Amino acid sequence: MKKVNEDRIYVDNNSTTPMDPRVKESMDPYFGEDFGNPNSLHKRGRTANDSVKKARGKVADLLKSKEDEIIFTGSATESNNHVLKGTAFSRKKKGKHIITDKTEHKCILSACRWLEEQGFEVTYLDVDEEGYVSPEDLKEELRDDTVLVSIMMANNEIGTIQPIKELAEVTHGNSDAYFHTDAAQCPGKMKVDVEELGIDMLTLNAHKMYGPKGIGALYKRQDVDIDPLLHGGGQEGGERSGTENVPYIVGFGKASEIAKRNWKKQGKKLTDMHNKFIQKIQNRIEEVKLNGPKKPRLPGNVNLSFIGVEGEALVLRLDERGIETATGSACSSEELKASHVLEAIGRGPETAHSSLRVSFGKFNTEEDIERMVDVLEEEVADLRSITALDKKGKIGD
Amino acid sequence: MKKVNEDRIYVDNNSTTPMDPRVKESMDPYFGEDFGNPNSLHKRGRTANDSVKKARGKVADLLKSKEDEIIFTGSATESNNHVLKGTAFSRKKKGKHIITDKTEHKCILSACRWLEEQGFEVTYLDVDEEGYVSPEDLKEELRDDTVLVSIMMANNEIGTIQPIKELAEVTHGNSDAYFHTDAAQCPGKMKVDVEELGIDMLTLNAHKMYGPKGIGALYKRQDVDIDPLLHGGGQEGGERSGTENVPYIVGFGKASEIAKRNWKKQGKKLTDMHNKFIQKIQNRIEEVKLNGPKKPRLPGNVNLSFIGVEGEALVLRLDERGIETATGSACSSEELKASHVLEAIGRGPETAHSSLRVSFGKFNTEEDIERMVDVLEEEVADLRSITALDKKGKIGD
Amino acid sequence: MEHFKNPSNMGEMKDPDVTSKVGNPACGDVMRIYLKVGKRDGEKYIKDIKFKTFGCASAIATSSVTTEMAMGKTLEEAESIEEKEISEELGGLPKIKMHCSSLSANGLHEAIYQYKKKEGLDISEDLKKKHKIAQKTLERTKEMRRKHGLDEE
Amino acid sequence: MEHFKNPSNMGEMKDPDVTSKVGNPACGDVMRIYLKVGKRDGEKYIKDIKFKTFGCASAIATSSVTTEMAMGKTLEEAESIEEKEISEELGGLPKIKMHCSSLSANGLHEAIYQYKKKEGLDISEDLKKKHKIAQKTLERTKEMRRKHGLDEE
Ligand SMILES: Cc1ncc(COP(=O)(O)O)c(C=O)c1O
Ligand SMILES: Cc1ncc(COP(=O)(O)O)c(C=O)c1O
Repeated sequence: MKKVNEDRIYVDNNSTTPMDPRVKESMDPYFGEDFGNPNSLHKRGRTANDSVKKARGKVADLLKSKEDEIIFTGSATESNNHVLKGTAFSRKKKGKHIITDKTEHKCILSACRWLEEQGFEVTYLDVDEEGYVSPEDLKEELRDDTVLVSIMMANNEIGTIQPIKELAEVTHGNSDAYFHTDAAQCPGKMKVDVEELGIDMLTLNAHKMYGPKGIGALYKRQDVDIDPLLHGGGQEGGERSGTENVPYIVGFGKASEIAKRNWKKQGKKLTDMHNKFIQKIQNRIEEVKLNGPKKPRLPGNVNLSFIGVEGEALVLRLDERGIETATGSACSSEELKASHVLEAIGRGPETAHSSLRVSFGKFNTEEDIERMVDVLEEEVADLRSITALDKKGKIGD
Repeated sequence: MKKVNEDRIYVDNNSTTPMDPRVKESMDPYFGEDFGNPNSLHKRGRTANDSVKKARGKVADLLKSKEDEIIFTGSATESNNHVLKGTAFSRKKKGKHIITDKTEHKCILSACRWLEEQGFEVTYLDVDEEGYVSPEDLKEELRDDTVLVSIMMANNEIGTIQPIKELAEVTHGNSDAYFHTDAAQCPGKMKVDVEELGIDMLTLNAHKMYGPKGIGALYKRQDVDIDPLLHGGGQEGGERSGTENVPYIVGFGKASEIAKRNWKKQGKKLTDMHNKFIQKIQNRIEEVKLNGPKKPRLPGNVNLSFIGVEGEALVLRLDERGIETATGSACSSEELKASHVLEAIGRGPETAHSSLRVSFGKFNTEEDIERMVDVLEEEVADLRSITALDKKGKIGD
Repeated sequence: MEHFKNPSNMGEMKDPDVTSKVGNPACGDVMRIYLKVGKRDGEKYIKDIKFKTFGCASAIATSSVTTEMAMGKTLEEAESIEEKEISEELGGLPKIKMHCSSLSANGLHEAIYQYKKKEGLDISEDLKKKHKIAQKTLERTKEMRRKHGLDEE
Repeated sequence: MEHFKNPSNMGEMKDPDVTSKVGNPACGDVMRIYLKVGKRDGEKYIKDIKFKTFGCASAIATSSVTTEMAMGKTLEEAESIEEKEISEELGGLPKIKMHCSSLSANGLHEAIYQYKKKEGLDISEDLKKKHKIAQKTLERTKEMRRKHGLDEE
């Protein structure tokens, strides 16, 4: 497959992915002649409706769920807000306690914080230094009034893959709570089988799997009943109203079809890439800390702290040299706080602010790795010659 | 401009519009090379970020608002849910009373119903037989604990244009409530100037104005503070989280630019078309009731009840003959209930079930009208020869 | 959907032996059945049947199919035609449209009820029950129209 | 962003007259300023200045600009360089990055404070206040690191 960008190396695939050209192609008719609203009775409407149905089948196939267990939403953020608020409000008579963990995506954490303001109670589980949630901890926190447990499948920053099956078992074995997992980072890289995992709800989005930005999905087991987040015309079986985004739904279907077919091969390729990259870096650059589990990690994900080198500066230096990456430093966020995930695994602020996330995708090649390591070595050395921190990443005297 | 469909006549533009080819074109790069996430620090991210900023400016231009008063959402449904729930929860200490009216889009009404379940109180104002909300009625219902008034700008079914400026004045003159209007049907056909209207919030979406489906906007005056509906990463100034749908945002910007330039001309063209169509029908077909105001109405909107002719059957007969329309009948909805809007203006079930909505758009032509009237005359006559109702639309004996 | 585009046995009948009326305009469905009954081998049978329907495409199509199915059948045979058979004959209806096939079955059964009543024939318990349900729906309709003051319209 | 790619006056200084240290690693910014002070026409002036910064692109660029601005100035002149001038010199900074120019200003002022203190020179009230703020930030940092047990890391 043709590389998406010839001269620049894009290794920020955990942030968003380039669109697969086949996905783009599948969407195009729906921006043209087949622009119908699936809710219309006429032919154009019915055509659109059929296409949505077909796409729903493909997403269901990917997850091994039933067709009508898939609800299309506007993003993973929406799916997660839907699950948290929908469950909280619909089950509030049964209980007002929710359990999640400290490394979840911000959309889970801030929705939880809002629910706390509304009188719900949330337990944020600690994780260990590799980012794992412990099933024993979970068991201890489960209560009679726990209505939902939400633990992500793979962490978007540090690549930790949670023991979802076990966590779901503990939840169901010790409470009446629903179990939800945010699997936005997973499809196309690892197996995501809702039956096998034994979960009640699962969040997906398309733009992490070579589909378009602005569409998500929620798997909700048939017998799970929660309030909608978007009330209205009754689309998506009344679970999520709003005129369907037909082109993106079709694109999501196509992306799912491709992801289902290729996940094993891709998972292996991406794992090889991240392993090789980590090893080369560790061989050539001193004072580098790996954030996240040693192995196995989310295929393609690398998170390193170059001691003494501020992350945002490094990202911009790499960008100048044509390499697109991310950092858990947040010099431009309102609060100037580094990643909550790095904090949760016990990284101090200096280390957290020194993190670099490299995330490989299917359009990356072996040559990318070589070039990246060369450039990184130079830029890290240069920034270290400016740094005000000592070799241990401390302020010193 | 080239007609979108040569052989079929699409006159369901109040449901959704075909996309303007210029909008499609503006979006394309963002499905390809410029796929970046606007939250990324690197060049691709910054490019995306700049494009979002530019598009925001264009939507702001359309409404004559400030740039940072525009929040991109996933749909008009989401904007409306955001306004209702966001206001209700953020102002609940001040009061729990909301006022709306009986002809609002279902996304307003069902969000209100959900809020009632959560302990909020909602007043649904009556409308007169042409669909108008009365400012006096509104004044009477305003209370010390009223926190929000939400009245749509133009009705999507029957085309009634509400006296928004007056309603907003009454609201602000007699209470501390925010005033919101759902203007999804209006841009590109009539003036929508938030300053002149004196409102606090306004809902828009792109797919009613030749843009893509699955993107909406919310105008929120700078000093209006409500809770987000989608909590998360802090996009859209923290007002609406989730990775930005860059291509659609860019497309929305383009659609706004075109709408702003052409609304006067289009408004006049569409008004001429609907007037001509209504007159021809009334000249050639007996026992036809016009639903909605005589004039002025939402440019392009026509809603007629052909007594004794069930709407869904008529829509499908027209569809067989290449004409795409809509109905307020709802033989395929769960509750089998005809349009709540037609009920609100006092139409009985037979009349409501006999309604046909024709909504012209910028791609329709004069010739469309001629062909439509001919076909309608034939199909109405044929269905009347089958009908079980009498000439007055009654069951009889 | 040939039965929708070109329905069979559609329209009024001159001098029917009996007419039935079922449905609920609040739901957008009203149907009339006209019957002419003949005698063959000592048994009463449906010699002619016509319908008129105010209703959606499925209502029209099921009306058409129902009259085709009933035509020529004895009263007892026709009485036993159920909504499921009707929808099967049409190749299946979406769940949300099943009420349309029940409307047509009701119309047919009500017509037979009216005929038997008029002629003083034996009426089975089952048919009596069906008649009662049909009546109730019509009653509810009238009530609703009164409530909404719909006759002013 | 030439000042980011190729910062001026960057690196350690051998035998500085004084060194300052400001910032807060919790916010991802730490800066050191090295000064050599000379005398010209009876006035003390900045003969040489260098910086080291752990911080984002803006922090590095403002450090570079600040040292360029301070170089050759008398202590009194340098003392009066404010964050606003620094960001203007850079062509303006986004609001969210204004703290970076304040960091560089603080670093410069703190270095002058340390020098004056060491030499027993008069220290203006304004400079004393600035010094106190810088100290507090560092204190808070240390506290935080203790709290988090970060030295185990
Ligand atoms: C007035 C009005 N409000 C809201 C909506 C909802 O729009 P969407 O389905 O795109 O969310 C529509 C269109 O269906 C509408 O006409
Ligand atoms: C694990 C996880 N959950 C949720 C999200 C949110 O996705 P979106 O911004 O598309 O709503 C992301 C991506 O940013 C993610 O990685």
